[in-house]
Amino acid sequence: MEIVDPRPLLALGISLACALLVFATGRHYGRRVLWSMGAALLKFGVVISLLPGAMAGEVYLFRLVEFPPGVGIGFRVDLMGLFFALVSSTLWIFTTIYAIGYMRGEADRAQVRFFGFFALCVAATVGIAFAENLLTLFIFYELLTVCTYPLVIHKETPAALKAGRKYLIYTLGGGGLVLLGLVLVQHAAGTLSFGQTGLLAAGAHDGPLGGGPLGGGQLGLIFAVLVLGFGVKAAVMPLHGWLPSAMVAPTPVSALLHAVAVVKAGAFGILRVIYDIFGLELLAQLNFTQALAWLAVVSIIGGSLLAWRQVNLKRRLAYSTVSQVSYILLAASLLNPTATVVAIMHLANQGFAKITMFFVAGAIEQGSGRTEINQLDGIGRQMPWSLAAFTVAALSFIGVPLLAGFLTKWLVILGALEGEAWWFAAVMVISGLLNAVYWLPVVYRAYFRPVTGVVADPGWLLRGPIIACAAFVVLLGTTAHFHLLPFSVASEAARVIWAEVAN
Amino acid sequence: MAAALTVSWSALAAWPHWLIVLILLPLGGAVLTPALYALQRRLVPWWALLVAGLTALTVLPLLWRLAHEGPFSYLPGGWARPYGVELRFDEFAALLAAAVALLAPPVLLFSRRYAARAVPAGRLPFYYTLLLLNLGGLLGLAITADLFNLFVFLEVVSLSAYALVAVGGRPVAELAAFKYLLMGAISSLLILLAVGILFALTGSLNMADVAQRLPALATPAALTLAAAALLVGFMLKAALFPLHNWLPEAHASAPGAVSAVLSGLVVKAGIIGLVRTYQLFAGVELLDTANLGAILVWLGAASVVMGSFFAVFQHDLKLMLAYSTITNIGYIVMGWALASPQAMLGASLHLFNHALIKTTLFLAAGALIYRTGLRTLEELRGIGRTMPLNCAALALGALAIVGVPPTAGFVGKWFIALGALQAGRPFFALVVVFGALLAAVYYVRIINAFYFREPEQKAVVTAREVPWSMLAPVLLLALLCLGIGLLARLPVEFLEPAVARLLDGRS
Amino acid sequence: MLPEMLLELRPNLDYAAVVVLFCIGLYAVIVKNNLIKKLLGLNIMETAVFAFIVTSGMVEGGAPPVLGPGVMPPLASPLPHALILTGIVVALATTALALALIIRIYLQHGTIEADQLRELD
Amino acid sequence: MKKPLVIALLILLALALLAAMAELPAVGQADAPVHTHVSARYIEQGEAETGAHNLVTAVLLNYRGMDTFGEVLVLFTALCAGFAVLLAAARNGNKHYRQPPAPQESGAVPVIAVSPVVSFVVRLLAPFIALFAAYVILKGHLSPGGGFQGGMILGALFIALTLVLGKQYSARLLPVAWRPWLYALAPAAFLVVGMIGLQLTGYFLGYPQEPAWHGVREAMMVTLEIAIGVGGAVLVASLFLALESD
Repeated sequence: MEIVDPRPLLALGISLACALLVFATGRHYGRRVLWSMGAALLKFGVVISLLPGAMAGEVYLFRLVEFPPGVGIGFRVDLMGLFFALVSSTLWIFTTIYAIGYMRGEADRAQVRFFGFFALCVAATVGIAFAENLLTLFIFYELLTVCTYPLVIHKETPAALKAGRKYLIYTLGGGGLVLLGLVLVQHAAGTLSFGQTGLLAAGAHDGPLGGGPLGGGQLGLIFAVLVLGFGVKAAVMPLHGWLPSAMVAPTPVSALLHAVAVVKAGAFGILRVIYDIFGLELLAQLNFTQALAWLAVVSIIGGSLLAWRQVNLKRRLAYSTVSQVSYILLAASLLNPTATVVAIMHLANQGFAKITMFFVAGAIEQGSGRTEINQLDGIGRQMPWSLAAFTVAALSFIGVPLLAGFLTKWLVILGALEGEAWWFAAVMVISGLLNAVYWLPVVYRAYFRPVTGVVADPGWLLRGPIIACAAFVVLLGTTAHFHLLPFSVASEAARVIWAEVAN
Repeated sequence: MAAALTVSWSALAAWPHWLIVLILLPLGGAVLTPALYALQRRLVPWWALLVAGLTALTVLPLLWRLAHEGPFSYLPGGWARPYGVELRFDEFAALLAAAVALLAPPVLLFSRRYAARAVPAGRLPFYYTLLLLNLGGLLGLAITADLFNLFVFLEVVSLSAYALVAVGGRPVAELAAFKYLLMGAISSLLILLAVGILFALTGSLNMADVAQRLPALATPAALTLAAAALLVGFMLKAALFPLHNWLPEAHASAPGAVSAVLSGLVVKAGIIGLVRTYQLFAGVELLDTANLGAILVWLGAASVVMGSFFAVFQHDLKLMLAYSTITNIGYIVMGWALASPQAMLGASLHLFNHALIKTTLFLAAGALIYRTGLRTLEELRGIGRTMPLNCAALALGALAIVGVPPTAGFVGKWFIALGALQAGRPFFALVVVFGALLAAVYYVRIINAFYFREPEQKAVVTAREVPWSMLAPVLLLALLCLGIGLLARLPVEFLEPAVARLLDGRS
Repeated sequence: MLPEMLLELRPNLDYAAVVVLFCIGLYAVIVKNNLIKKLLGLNIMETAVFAFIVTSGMVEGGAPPVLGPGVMPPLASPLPHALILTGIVVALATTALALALIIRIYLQHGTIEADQLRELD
Repeated sequence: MKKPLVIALLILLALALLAAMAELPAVGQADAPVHTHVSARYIEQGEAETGAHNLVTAVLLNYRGMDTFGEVLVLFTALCAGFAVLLAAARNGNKHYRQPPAPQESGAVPVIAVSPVVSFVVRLLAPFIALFAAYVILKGHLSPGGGFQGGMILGALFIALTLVLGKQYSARLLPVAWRPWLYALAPAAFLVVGMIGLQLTGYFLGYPQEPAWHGVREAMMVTLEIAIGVGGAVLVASLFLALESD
């Protein structure tokens, strides 16, 4: 049931207004904080208010403008998009609190720029989540690229500028591929709107421009172009190079890149490609997802191996992201209902766990200036709350039951076995082991090595979000079947996607 | 109320003489400018602005009539075609006329303060005169349906353009102007030669009449030569790769407002010429237009890539913009030559949109130079802090020229890319995307320098926003870059029938 | 092929002269180093094109298209003459502006040799 | 190295041009399209329709008046372009301006020693040259000649007189206050005549054809001839003065 409703636009508008207000009046500390926090809470309220209706099967639609005929900007709230928006707007609240604490020492000008562009990035993320068509998605995808750039080069050091340049080259290249895919899809399908079971499904049989049915080669090209285009942001190996470099940015920015917005946007884009542009039926006939699955496997294992080799905590986190985000791609490419649930669900699981770890890494750096793993001896006793949270997140990644990560692994394994692809199940197990191999030593050092040096108290502005995010990791892992909680939303989203196939 | 309005509009549009008024206004206004300067010199900028504004208003009833009746003619002297000179207002003429109408007033408003500094005082009246002559010549060139008359108006445009490049008195500009003149004169001669050959073959100069008579001829070499001379001539005027050499220096060294007109509008004269050439030869079977098209497609693609490639390595802001003009001319020519409905539609749209965007960019760049006297990206670092509004306009223009949706630059490229697929030539869709990426690279450099670098030059630190009479046109145009992108439906629907008609005429 | 072409060209030898003139002009524009000489080359090209168009209006044994007592058809076509009158004015205008620019270049740089100017850049 | 390459390319170009020229209708052939299509009407009906014995004038001012309007605009453009490039470039506050090297001869006017003989002859002939110029302008209506040609003679006369009598005299011949109006004269005349035509016939640059209006038609065309002549003369004279001024 489609309902015209301006709330998607409202959610976007709140973030945009926040950005404008911050740019205009943000030199004053209190106003800056007020606008950021107010907008974060307000937006969360708007997004969550969409949830009950969406769970009841309503789809909210709002078309803004159509510039070339048939191609326009519009918003459409379906469950998958809403899930992404919820994750991102929840994390925005925590990141904002954390950032207020983290950035306290910085110059006003830098802070204005930070909070302003941060709000723009979040606005772009909502735009991606609620995009009604591929063009809208692309616009906000590029907006995200552009608005993240000032954040990446925040410190304006040569290293930061270099990382920024690398980031732009990678992501603009990816954007170019998406644009090419956009043109190809429009040409092949004659429309870009989501919300049908596979835009290209119709075109595959009967080309709307009289060009005859699309061949497998053409479809393969479109698939490859789009998946690689989105894959750049999702940091699929070998396109992951920008992510570790971007670690020079301040911690809240890393949180944004890894958890709130950027890599998620890439993964979400691939989900849209699979479920909305190609559609499950069409993909089932073609073998493209097999290739995607193997690409994901390479990233999962390769990312973990590279993470193992890192001695810098944030770099290890970065490579771990390369590995973790590919879970989503692997799950999505399995093409069965169980795996679809987890493909959506993992957007949240990875987000909360990873943001916890980044927050902790940032708190450590802020408090003691330590960035290397071998400097962390005994820090667990100096920062008990933070390291406890860190441990929870690490255990989640390893796949300990009752934590969010377990759910992911369990469901992917189930899904893989359902599709009789046991080797993917094996990959999950190996990945869990690898996670143990590179996270447990950190935990061990933190708790069982003698204390070295002093650590300043990070303060509750940093500690609060850390604990809250860790709590979410536990919550996600334990409340699997409560109505309106993330897991049930993801299940419902998957059910809707598969229900359309069944019809 | 609405009905009454409609009726009065159509009554207004029915007055037959708007078309001649359209060119008489700017040209007549130009003719009187030196005399007005002798009487009351302070009035001259306002006079030029008034003339441009009235010209812009004149376009409205013409567009109205075109939208309701389709293309129409005006016969000066009352001589039926082909005996007299025919003026004809079709969709392509309308595109250029609309661009001139939209851009002339902001450019002239901008000029009032800008030229007072950039142009030596004694030359000022002639600066305005030449600008008006140039704009009037462009309008004449757009609406004429006669080959020789096209040549004459082309010369009015070219001569004024050469002089406008040098009007600022910078030594570099004078040299660039001479180079421009030499190339321009050769291209004019080629065009005149082709007109002569076509006249010798058909005995007529009226384009429609010539196009009607050409298919009956059995002279392949002469036809090929005429077509080739026209193509090369207009390609030179349009600065299509590899005939682009004269453009960057001329456009970069001219005063800012002049660069805007040259890059935004004057090179489009070459494009209109190419369109007219196409219309002439579309029905000729002896001459394989597909072959000509194939050459042009590749040259267009090469222009896209090479223009961007050179632009990436420039340090001078205006040189960057000038190279980007070569790129965009490449898009337009490529779209035209692909000859599929969507590609032609995209090229036509881009012709207009590029005019708008490039004018915005050059005016904004001119404003920066006006305040700081600095031209390179390195010197201008950090200018975004001291001239935020002007730089915001420049950034918006940059986004538009890269083709970020939903700005004006997107629509044209979108349809060109779709048209490439429609024509079954996906490679050129790739070129469009690749060109956009390259453009992103160098415009990111500009934005990076303006916003994310510490100012180094004293002139940058102490800079202020330019006066409102300069800032307002820049901001207005920047907003239009966005607004026209959002409203792209209208021109698309307006142009679709024209493109269809053109393609029908060919088959 | 070439002799055949020359044979065909025989009735149009006047045009051949035009072609030669055009190429001489173009040669000067490209090769000559002195800007004034380049401009002269341009003028030669212009003359060639004008000659071409005027020749096309000629008629065997025709009188000039000026009517009066005793003027009998055939008359030469008046149209090319009118075109070329305009063309000459255009050429004059271009030349005047080019000379003006050359004067300025000389004043600014002290030379009008193309290679020296290139070095100055 | 460069020259042989250019020559080779030009020979190729020449061959291409020759191939094309060979296909054109033979020179002087009476049944070529040039003579049978548009020109035929000019020759047959030109005199009746325009009142000009000189058919070139008929085409120039009447059938293709727009071209000639464009022509005077080109003249006007050239004039303005010349001024825009040549006039004193003393800058108002732009530091990028480089002062040009001082010209070798000092003094504003290049003093040319004019022998008394030349001076006398020029002054003696001046009225006759002026008369001749006027004759060429007006006679163009009937026979070869015309505004532009006459204007050039007038302009040449002006240059000769300035050279002989000095710059002070040129200001008397061509008063500074008049100059901007004289620049505008030719195109403005076209505008006015065109508008009169619009009133009389309903077409811009139209000429009334009814026998009763023949005098008016004659007057309109002669006005244009004179305007073109004066415009041409002013162009030559003014550019000469502008060259001298700097």
